[in-house]
Amino acid sequence: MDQVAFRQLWRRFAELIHENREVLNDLDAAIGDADHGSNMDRGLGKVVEAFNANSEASLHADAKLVGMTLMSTVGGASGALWGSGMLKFSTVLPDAAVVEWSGFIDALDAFVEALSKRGQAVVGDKTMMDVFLPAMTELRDSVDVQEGSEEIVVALAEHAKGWSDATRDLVARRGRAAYLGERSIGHIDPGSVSAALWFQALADTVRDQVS
Amino acid sequence: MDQVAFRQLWRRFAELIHENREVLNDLDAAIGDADHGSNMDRGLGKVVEAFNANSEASLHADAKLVGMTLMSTVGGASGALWGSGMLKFSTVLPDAAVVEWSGFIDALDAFVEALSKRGQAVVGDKTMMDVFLPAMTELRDSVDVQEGSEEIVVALAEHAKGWSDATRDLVARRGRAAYLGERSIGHIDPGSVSAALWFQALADTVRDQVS
Amino acid sequence: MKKIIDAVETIVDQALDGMVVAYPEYLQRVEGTLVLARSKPKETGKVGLVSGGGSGHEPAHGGYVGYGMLDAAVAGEVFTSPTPDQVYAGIKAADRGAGVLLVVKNYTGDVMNFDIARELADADGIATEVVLVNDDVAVQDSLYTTGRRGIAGTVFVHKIAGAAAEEGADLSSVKVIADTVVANLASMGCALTSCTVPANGKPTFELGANEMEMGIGIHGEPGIERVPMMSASELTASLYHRLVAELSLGDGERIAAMVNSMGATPAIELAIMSGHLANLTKSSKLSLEKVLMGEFMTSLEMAGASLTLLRLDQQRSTLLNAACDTPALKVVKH
Amino acid sequence: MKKIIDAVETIVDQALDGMVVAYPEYLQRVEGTLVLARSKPKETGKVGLVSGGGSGHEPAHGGYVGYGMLDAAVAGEVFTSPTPDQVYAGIKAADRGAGVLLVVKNYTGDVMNFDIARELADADGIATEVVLVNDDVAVQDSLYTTGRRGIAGTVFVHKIAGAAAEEGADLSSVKVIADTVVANLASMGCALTSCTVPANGKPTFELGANEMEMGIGIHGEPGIERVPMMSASELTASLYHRLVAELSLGDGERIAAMVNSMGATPAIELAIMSGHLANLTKSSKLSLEKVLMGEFMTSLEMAGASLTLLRLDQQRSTLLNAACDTPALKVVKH
Ligand SMILES: Nc1ncnc2c1ncn2[C@@H]1O[C@H](COP(=O)(O)OP(=O)(O)O)[C@@H](O)[C@H]1O
Ligand SMILES: Nc1ncnc2c1ncn2[C@@H]1O[C@H](COP(=O)(O)OP(=O)(O)O)[C@@H](O)[C@H]1O
Ligand SMILES: [Mg+2]
Ligand SMILES: [Mg+2]
Ligand SMILES: [Mg+2]
Ligand SMILES: [Mg+2]
Repeated sequence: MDQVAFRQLWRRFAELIHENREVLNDLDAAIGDADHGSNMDRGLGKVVEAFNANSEASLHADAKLVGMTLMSTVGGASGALWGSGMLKFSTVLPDAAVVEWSGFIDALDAFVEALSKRGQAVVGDKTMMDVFLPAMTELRDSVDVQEGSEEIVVALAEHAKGWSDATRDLVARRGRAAYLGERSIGHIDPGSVSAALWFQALADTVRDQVS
Repeated sequence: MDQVAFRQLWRRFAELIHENREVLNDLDAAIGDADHGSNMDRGLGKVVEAFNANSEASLHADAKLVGMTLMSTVGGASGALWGSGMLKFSTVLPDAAVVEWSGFIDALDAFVEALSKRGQAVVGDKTMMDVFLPAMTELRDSVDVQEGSEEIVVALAEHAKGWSDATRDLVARRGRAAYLGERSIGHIDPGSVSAALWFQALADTVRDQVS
Repeated sequence: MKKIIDAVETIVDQALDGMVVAYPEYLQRVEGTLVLARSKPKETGKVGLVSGGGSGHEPAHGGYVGYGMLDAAVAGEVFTSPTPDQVYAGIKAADRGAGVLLVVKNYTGDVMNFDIARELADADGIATEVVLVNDDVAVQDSLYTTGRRGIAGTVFVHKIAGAAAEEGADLSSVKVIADTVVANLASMGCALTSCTVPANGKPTFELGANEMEMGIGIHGEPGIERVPMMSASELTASLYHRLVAELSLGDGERIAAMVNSMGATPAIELAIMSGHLANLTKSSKLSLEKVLMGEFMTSLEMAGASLTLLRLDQQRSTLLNAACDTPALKVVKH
Repeated sequence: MKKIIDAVETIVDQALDGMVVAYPEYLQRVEGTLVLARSKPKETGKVGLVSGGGSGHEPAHGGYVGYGMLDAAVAGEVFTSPTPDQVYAGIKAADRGAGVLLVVKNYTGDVMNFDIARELADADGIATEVVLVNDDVAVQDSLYTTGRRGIAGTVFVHKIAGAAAEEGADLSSVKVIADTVVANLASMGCALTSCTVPANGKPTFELGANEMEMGIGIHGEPGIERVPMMSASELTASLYHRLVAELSLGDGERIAAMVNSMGATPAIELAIMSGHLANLTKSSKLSLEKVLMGEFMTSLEMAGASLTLLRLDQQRSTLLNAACDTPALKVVKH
């Protein structure tokens, strides 16, 4: 993946979040505090602004820009997680304009590990980790496939949506929804939806690169 | 009028106010603070309680009991007016169990004069005086008629209702509704309605006495 | 009607007891009355201050009883002026031998009930004076009608007259000071929602989703005009310019202000208004020396706010900044 | 959504400026941040106190900045924990060379963002400790989940830890005192209406005319149970007994309490609850030494209330009654 694609991925993610802002707020209203869409939208809007204002020298620098921006503009649980995750992500990316697919997956691995460490959530806790953790497993299995394999990322985006949908039946054990206990059943976790949208953005980006 | 009739008049007034409590509050809500029904109902409930607890020796004492009770339990503009009016009324009534019709009218005259003095309202100001002032004129004209003339008090009650209804078209110049200026047009003054109900109670009482 | 109450009839009585529970070091209840008086009365020989009115304006009026402000507060039923016997009980509680100033908001009911109480006090040899607060510029002043209402600006009268009384000014001086406060005081408010009088059980008026009511009184009564919702900036400017015009405030004059919530409007919105106010005063070259921001004179759970401006001179400024210690307003000397 | 605002995006920034307009003698804004700090910082060598969280809880948290309480308050967007860079700016503003105690309510977002800020402070050589407030007994405590939330009881932590810091206690002592406050603290709240998050534009949840939501957090989120409306007496008793059981309060113990409005619930209703509280403590032979009644930790314009109990010992009682002077809480020495 190169810097153009990387930035396109985040621009696309920003678009998807913006389109789904109200959906995300509504999901958060049901089991949280109705701000997840606003939080992510605010932060990603700033990422796009930062891209427009800064042309960084490398993928590492671009990723760091994303991490710093999310960290300082999203707020809430998702801000701390996405922010520290992307900062970790940036440390694994090379000071170069391009990275192999495997290097990208390594960085994503570091991202997810940072999230796990910070948030302590495991699969089944009804959080964004219900998307990120299985997605990482699937991606690691694909590590030998050529970058740009549209098939893999499109399938992954679809699966991510499914994992997110499946949070509906879970009792939340982490995050704000955990306070609701059994009452959280029947509602999809908003953070898992934004995580799934990120994989959607990845798929859209790869598809664009290929075509 | 004797003590029995006097007390019956006030009991009947209390009933009428209680039945119209919400109507009076609603009228007050439109151009005031939504409490005229509650105020009058609270005070008249206490008058009935006071009657039940005290058997006074004279009409004078009965009227004073009414005045003191209203004064200390109604509150607001209507409480000060009805309270001081009835205290004045009591000073004119004899220390006896019965009063001539003319004596009753004299007392009522003192009542209305006390109201005028305290409240400074004239006909057309959109207050209870729009009922009391013309009613006094009509009553004074009837002073020679025998006590218990059902005809007169029934007609008066009807006229009182009409004078009250006519406040609808007036701009309030006294009381809380005055703050609304032109906006007070189109709403009947609540205090004029309770005044009219008092004349209704008088008519009902006289009718009962006669029959 | 959703309220945390037990019965409509006992609201005021229960609330007064609860005030004493929360503020025992400030307040005591005069037994058998609806009067809250200082738990530590001021020295004899000083002028007493009594204020009051219907309940539902909390922290007014009991919240202002304490050092440097009121000596007693008289409560009526919700939005109903107190009765004369209650006011008279308040006068007796406040009297320390130097007479009592009654702070009365210019509503027919308040004026008449306090007047009757004065007659009772007169008969008992307690000297009283009245200051009639009529700061609400929404209402046209007129000799031929009830005139202007008293609203949130009343708190400035409590503060400044209270400080004068605490300093030992005599009754007529305290009255003069209070009257000059009123002469330099202007307020106007707005409602975003109605409130519900408990005894009535339903909202006093209805507002559309995009409507606000300008020039409301403090009894939850309708205002003088219904207008489309404004931004904080427009609203603050509209209230401000009206008040500045009424007071004919000019370059370099000193003012104090109050940004008051009607109840439900949260502090975050008052703070936004306060920011605009500071900018507006800068533009009109007024010196904004003090801002009271918060809930000072409310209408139950109404959403909305009022703005008050008070022209200051050296005396009013000094008295406004004098130490006071009450449940609802404390000026601490730094 | 009817609010006195200009634009959703600028609410917090404008409100912080407005706080400085209203309380210049207490507050200054740390430039370029969402941090309010004391306008007169405390002496060097004393422990600093930082608290914060999403906006919409006014007077929390900026209202508690001042002598005897906080040194800095960090604001996030409405109901959104502040970001680590902002918290770090608060830490720097509060640091007087003796380290800084962070008062953090136990929400995932707050915990994580404050943790990251601590890592930044660490790197800069500023010693920090954290007290995690989790007074909300509506939520089951559990190692395997997020545990209990922090709500209104946080104000007692500000007060007591703040007094200890003002007296010169060192960082580890202030933390121990703060931790024992939390260990003896229990709160629970209810909502009569939802509030509307400005960025969302509609109520977070809907309640029927005869419903209330028990065990709500302070972010306008739904509670743990929906029940029919209760009377003030039933509600106070139900909250009270739950808290007494959680704290295992027994005969003769000393307590302080807070009766807190979620925003729209007026003081008159809080006073009714306070009256019941006093009777309940009498029945259970508890010694109710202090009641804080008012708006201390709100959720925008939500109607509802919370009750907090704090077990007192001599140390906590002394610190609770120590003088403090902040916009929202003043303890004046009589
Ligand atoms: N401990 C955690 N680990 C991973 N994700 C979490 C954790 N806690 C919360 N989340 C995610 O964060 C989302 C909520 O984000 P957001 O609403 O922006 O923050 P907040 O809950 O602070 O308001 C949840 O839907 C959940 O997916
Ligand atoms: N100056 C006045 N003179 C005569 N009647 C008055 C005057 N002011 C008000 N009223 C009457 O009092 C009524 C209002 O009474 P009420 O609602 O009980 O008191 P308040 O206005 O104090 O809430 C009005 O409808 C009007 O008829
Ligand atoms: Mg959220
Ligand atoms: Mg009325
Ligand atoms: Mg009234
Ligand atoms: Mg949040």
